[in-house]
Amino acid sequence: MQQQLSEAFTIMLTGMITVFVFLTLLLMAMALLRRFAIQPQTDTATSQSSAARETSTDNQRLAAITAAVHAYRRDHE
Amino acid sequence: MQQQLSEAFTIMLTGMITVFVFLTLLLMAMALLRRFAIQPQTDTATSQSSAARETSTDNQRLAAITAAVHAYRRDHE
Amino acid sequence: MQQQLSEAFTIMLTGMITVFVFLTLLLMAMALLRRFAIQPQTDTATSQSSAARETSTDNQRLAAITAAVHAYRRDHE
Amino acid sequence: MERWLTLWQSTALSAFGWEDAAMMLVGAILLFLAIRKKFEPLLLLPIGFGAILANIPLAGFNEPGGILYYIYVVGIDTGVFPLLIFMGVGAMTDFGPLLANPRTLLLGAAAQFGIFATLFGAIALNAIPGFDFSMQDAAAIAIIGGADGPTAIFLASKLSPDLLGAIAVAAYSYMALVPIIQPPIMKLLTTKAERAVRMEQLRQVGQREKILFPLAVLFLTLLFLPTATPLVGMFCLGNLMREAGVVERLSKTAQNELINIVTIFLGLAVGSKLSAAEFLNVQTLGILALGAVAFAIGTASGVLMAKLMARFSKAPINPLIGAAGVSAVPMAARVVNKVGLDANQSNYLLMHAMGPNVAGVLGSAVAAGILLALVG
Amino acid sequence: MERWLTLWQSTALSAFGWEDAAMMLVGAILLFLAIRKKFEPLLLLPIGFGAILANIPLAGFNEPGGILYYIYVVGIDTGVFPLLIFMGVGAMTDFGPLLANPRTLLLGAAAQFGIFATLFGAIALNAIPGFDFSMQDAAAIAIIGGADGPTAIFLASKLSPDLLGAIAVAAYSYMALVPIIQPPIMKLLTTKAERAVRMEQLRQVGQREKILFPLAVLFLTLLFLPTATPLVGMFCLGNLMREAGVVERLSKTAQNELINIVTIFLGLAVGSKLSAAEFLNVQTLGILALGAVAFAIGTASGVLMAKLMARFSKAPINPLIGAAGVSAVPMAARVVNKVGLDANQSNYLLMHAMGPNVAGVLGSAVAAGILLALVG
Amino acid sequence: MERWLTLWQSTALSAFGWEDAAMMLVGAILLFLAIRKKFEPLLLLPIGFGAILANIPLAGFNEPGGILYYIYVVGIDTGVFPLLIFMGVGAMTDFGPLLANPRTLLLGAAAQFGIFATLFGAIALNAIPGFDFSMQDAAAIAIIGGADGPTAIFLASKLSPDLLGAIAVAAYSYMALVPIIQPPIMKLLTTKAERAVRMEQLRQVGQREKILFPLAVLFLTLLFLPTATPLVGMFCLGNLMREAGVVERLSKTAQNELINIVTIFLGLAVGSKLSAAEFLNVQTLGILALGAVAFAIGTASGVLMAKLMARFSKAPINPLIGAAGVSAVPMAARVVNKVGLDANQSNYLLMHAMGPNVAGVLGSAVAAGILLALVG
Ligand code: NA
Ligand code: NA
Ligand code: NA
Repeated sequence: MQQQLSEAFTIMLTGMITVFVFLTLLLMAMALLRRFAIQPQTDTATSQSSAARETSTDNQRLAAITAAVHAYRRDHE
Repeated sequence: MQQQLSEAFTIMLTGMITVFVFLTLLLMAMALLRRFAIQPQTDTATSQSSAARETSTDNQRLAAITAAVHAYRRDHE
Repeated sequence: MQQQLSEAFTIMLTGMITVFVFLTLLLMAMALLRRFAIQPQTDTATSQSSAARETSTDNQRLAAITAAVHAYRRDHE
Repeated sequence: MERWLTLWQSTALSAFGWEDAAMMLVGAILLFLAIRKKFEPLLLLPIGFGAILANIPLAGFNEPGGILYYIYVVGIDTGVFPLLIFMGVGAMTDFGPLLANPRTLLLGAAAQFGIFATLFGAIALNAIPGFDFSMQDAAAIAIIGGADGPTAIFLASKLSPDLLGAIAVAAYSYMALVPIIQPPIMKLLTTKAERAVRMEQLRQVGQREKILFPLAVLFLTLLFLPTATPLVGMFCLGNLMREAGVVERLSKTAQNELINIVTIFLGLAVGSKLSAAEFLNVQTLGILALGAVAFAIGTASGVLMAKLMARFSKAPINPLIGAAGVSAVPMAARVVNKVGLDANQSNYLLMHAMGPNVAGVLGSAVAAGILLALVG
Repeated sequence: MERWLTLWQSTALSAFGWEDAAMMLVGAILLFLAIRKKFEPLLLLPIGFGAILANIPLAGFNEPGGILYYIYVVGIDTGVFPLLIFMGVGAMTDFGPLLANPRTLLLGAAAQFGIFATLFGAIALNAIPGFDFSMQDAAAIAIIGGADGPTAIFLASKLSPDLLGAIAVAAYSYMALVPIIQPPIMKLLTTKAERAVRMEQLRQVGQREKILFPLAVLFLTLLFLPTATPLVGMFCLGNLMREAGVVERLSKTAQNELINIVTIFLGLAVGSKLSAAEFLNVQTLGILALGAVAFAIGTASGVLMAKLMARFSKAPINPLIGAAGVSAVPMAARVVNKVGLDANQSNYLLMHAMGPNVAGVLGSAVAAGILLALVG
Repeated sequence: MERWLTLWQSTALSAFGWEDAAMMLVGAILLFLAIRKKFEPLLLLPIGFGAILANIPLAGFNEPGGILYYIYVVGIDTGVFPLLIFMGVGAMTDFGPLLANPRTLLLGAAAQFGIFATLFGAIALNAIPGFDFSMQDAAAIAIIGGADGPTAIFLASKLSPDLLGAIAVAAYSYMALVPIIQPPIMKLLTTKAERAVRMEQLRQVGQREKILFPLAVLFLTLLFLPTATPLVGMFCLGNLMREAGVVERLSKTAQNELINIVTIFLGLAVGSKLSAAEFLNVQTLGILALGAVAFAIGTASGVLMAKLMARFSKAPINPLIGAAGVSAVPMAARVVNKVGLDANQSNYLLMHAMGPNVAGVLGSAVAAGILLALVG
C-alpha cells in the first residue's frame, strides 16, 4: 500500500511535469510556426490561392440550388 | 411424418396463441402508456420545450428562406 | 534472364492481343446493343416515363427552398 | 502456345456448366424484375447482381479471398446486416397511427397465421417425394409469410442457411407482388358495403407516447420473448433514436447512409447464396409455392380478424385494413387504400392501414422469436 | 404441454435475477438522462440502450453470435472506434482561437492535474476495504478527469477493460454535468473583479498556420510520446483534412456520416460492458466519486493556473478561461462564457475559452499517452 | 529516476533510426504534394499521413493491436477496399460518350500497351545489378501504366504486396502529373493540323442503352476473363446502380459517403505499407522510372492508334483523343481538351476524349485480369 502510494505519487509528478514540458515545447513550436507561416502569407502564390478560394466560394453559392435538388431527391424518394 | 405433422400443428397452435397473448399484453401496455403519457403533456415544462422547438424551427425556416433567396439571386444574376 | 525476357515478351504479345480481341468483341456487342436498345426508345412507355421525370424535376425545383433548410443546417451546426 | 492455353483454361467458357448459366439467368431475371418491373429494386438489384457474380466459374467470389465470401461471413453469418437494416427501418417507422388506434395491433397478430400455417404446410409437403424439409427449414420458409425481408433473412441465416437465397428471393418477390396477390383475396372476403366503410379520423399522438412506445415494446419482449430481442431490440433502438428528438444526426444516418451501405452488402451477400446446388432443385419450387400460400393466408387472416373486430366495435372498422397486417410496409397499406377507393371514391384508408401495417412488422418479429425459441 | 414449457423456459421471466433487472434500470436511467435531461444524448442513448440489451437473460447479445459481442470485438477491443471518433472530432475542431493565443496551451496543461491527482486518489482509496484498484485501474479511472469520452474509452480498453463501462458512463455523465460542477468552483477561486476582466480581441489566424499546426503537434508527439500517437495522430489527421482545403469531401464524411455510424456502434458496445458483475459493486461508486473529484480538481487547477498567468501577463487574462482547460468541448467554454457574463454583462469569453478548451483535448490525449507509457 | 528512464525509453528519440526519419520525410513530401500541389489529394493526403504514422518507432501502428494493421488486414489483404472504390467510380462514370462513339474503345485498348511494354521493361531491368523483379512483381509494376489507382492497388495486393506502397504512390503521383507528362508526347506525335481537327457532335444515348451496357461488359468479362470479374463486376454494379434509375439512394451513397469512408481507410492502409524496408531501396527508383515510362508509352500508343483510325475513318478523328485512353479520369480528357484548344481556339474535345477515357478504365481492368490469369 505504502509502496503503491509512493509509486502513484511519482507517476503524478512525472506525468504533470511531462505534460507541461510537452505543451511548452508545442508552445515554442507554435511561435516558430507563426513566424514561418505568416511571412509567405503575402506572397503571390498564397494570394492567388485565396483568390481562387473566393471564386470557388462564389461557385458554391451559385450551385446551392443544384445541391438542394439532390437533398430534395434523397428526402422525397 | 405423422409425428412431424403433429409437432408442426402444435407449433402452429402455440405460436398463434403466443403472438396473440403477446400483442394483447402490448395492447394493455399501450393503454397504460397513453394514460401515463397524456397527463404531463400539458405541464409547463413540456409546453415550454415544445414552444422552444417551434420557435427554433421557425427561425430555421426564416434563415433557410433567406439563404435560398441569396443563392437564387446569385444564380440568376 | 534470357528465358524470363522471352516469357515477358510472350505475355506482352498475348496480353495486347487479348485486350484488343476483348474490346473488339465489346465493340460488336455495343453495335447489337444499340440496335436492340434504340428501337423501343420511341414507344409510349418510355416517353411516359420521361414525362414523369420532367414533372418530378419541376417539383424538385419548386421545393428547392425546403431542401435548402437541410443544407443550411448542416453547414451551420 | 502454352500461354494461350493458360488463358483459355482461365476463361469461363472452358469451365461453364449449364447450372452456372441457369443461375446467371436467374440473376438476370431478378435484375429485370428490379429495373423494369420495379420489384423491390433496392434489394433485388444487388441480389440479382450478386447471383450473377457468385456463379461465374473460376472467379471465386464465394471462396475465401472473394469479396462476396467476406461480405457473407461478416454480415449474414453473424446476423449483423439484417439487424442493422432493421434498426434503420425502425428509424423510418412512425408508430403514430398504431398508437392512435391500438386495437389494430390484433390485425398485425392475426396476419401472422400466414407464417404458422405455412410451417404446417411445409411439413405436409414432405409427403410429396423429393421434399424433405426439417422443422428448421419449415420455420425458415414459413417466415416468408411475415412479408418482412430482414426478418426472413435473419431467421433463415440462423435456422436454415442453405435455403437463405431462395427464401430471401421469395420474400422480396412476393412483397413486390402484394398489389397483385392481395386484392382478389380482399374482395373475395368482403362485400362492397364493407369495403366502402369510412373510419373515424385518428387522434393526434403526443411525442412522449411515441418515445415510450419502443421502450414498452422492448420491455415486454425481453420479459416474455428474449429470442425476439435481437430483431425487436434493434428495431426499437432505431425508433427511439427517431422519436427521442435529441439524436437526430444518428437517426438520419441510420435511415440513410448506414442503411444504404448495408443494403448494398446485404443484397450482394444474399445473391451469393443463389448457387445452383442450393437453388436449382424442387425444394425451391416448394418454397416459392409455400411463400405465395403464406401471403394469401396472412392476408385472409387479417381481413377475417378485421371483420370479427368490426362486429364487436362501436367505432366503424373497414375490414380491408386487416390485409395490411402482413406488413410489407408501406406497399400493403397502399393496396388497402386503393381497394378502398375503388369501393368508395372518398374513402382514404391509408393512415388507418398504417396501424396494422407497422403492427405486422412487430408481429412477424415476435413470430420469428417464437420460432427461434421452439425449433432453434 | 411440453412445448409451453419450452417457451416458458425460454422467457426471461424464468431466468431473471435481480442483478439483471438492476442493470436494466441503470440502462433506463441513462436513457432518461439522455432524452429528458439531454445529458450527452449522442452517446448516453446508445449506451443506455446497449446496457438494457446486454443484460437480457438468454438473449445472448454479449456472447459469440450476438451483435453486441461482434461490435465490441471489432471496435473496442481493437481500439478502432474511439480512434475514428477522435478523427471526426479533429475534423470538427477549429484550432484558430488556440493559435491566436498560444499561451492558453498552458491552461490545457494545468487542467490535466485533475487526471494525475485522481490516479493518486484511486490508489489512496485502496485503504478502504472493498477497493483494490491496480495501477492500471487507477490510470484508467483517472482519465475521466480528461473530460474527453473517446480518450477515456481508448485508455480504459487498453488498461482496464473490466472497468470500461463504468468509466465511460462516468466520463460522459460528468461532461454533461459540467454546467453544474464547474461554476461553484470557478466562483470560489476568483473575485468578481477577476471574473469581469475583458480580454483583447483575438488576431486572425492564416490558413497555412492552421494546416501546419496539426503536423507540428504530430511531430512533437511522435518524437517524445509515441504511445500518444494513436490518439493524437488520428485527431491530427482529422484536423488536417479539415484545414487542408483539398479533401473537403473526406472531411465532411469524417465529421458526419462516419462519426455518426461509429457513435451508434461505440455507444452500444460501451453499453454492453455494463454487466452486473462488473458494474454492481462498490468499485463503481468509487469510480463515480473519483470522477467527480477529477473534474473538480481539473477545473480548479485550470483556474489557478490562469490566475498565475494573469499576474505575469501584460495582456489581461480572465482567470475563468482556465476552467475550459478540462476540455468537454464546447460545453466548458460555454460555461466560462456564461459565468463571465454573470460578472460583466458585456464580457463575451467564448472565443477566449475555446483556446484552452481545445488545448485540453490535446492535453488529455498527451496524458493518456504518458499513462500508457508508465503503467501500460 | 527509474520512471524518467521508462518515459525516455518510451520516447521515439531513443529508438529512432535514420530509415524511420527518411520514411516520415517521404510521408511529409506526399502531404506537401497533396496539399500544396493538389496532386490527387483525396488519396495522397491519407497515404502520406499513413506513411508518417506507420514509421513512428514504438507506436506499433502496423502491428496487431494497431489501427493501421487492422485496416490493412480487413481492407487490402482481402481486396475489399479497392473493389468498393471501383464500385463507387462505376457509379460516378457516364458511359454516354463511349456509347455515342464506340470505336473509341480501341483507343482504350491501344493505351494498355503502356502496361505490357512496362512488364517487359521491368524484366529487362533485372539486367542491372540490384534489381530482381519476379514476373509477379513486374506485372504489379506494369499496371501503373493503367493510370487507375484502385486497379493498381488491387493487382499489387494480389501479386506483390511488398511493392504495394511504392506502386500505389507511383500510380497516384503520375496520375497527378498527367498534365505535365502527356502534352509533350502528344505534340511530338501530331502535327498542328491534326491537333486542330474538329470532330462531329456526339449523338444522344438512350437510357436503355446505358442500362444494358454494364451488363454487356459483365457478360463478356465473365465469359472470357473471369479473373477480371472482381474489378469489372464491381465497376459494372456501380454503373448499373447509377443508370437503372430505381436505386438512386444506393447509387448516391456509393458515390459519396461509402467511397469517402473507404478512401480514407484505403489511403491510410496504403501509407502503412511505406516502410523503410520495403521502400528505401533501388527497386523503388526502378518502379518510379518504369511508371513514368509506362505512362509515356501508353500515351504514345493511344495517339498513334488514333492516327491510324483517323486514316481509315470517314468521320474526322482528332488523334489527341487517343491520349485519353490511359484513363486517369477525368484529368487525361481535360489535358486533351486543353492541348486541342491550344491548336484551335474553338475546338472543344472534352466530350470526345471522355469516350477513350472511360474505355481506358475498362481496358486496364481487363489488362489486370489478363495479368492475374497469366502470372497470378
Ligand atoms: Na409481418
Ligand atoms: Na482534457
Ligand atoms: Na487505364
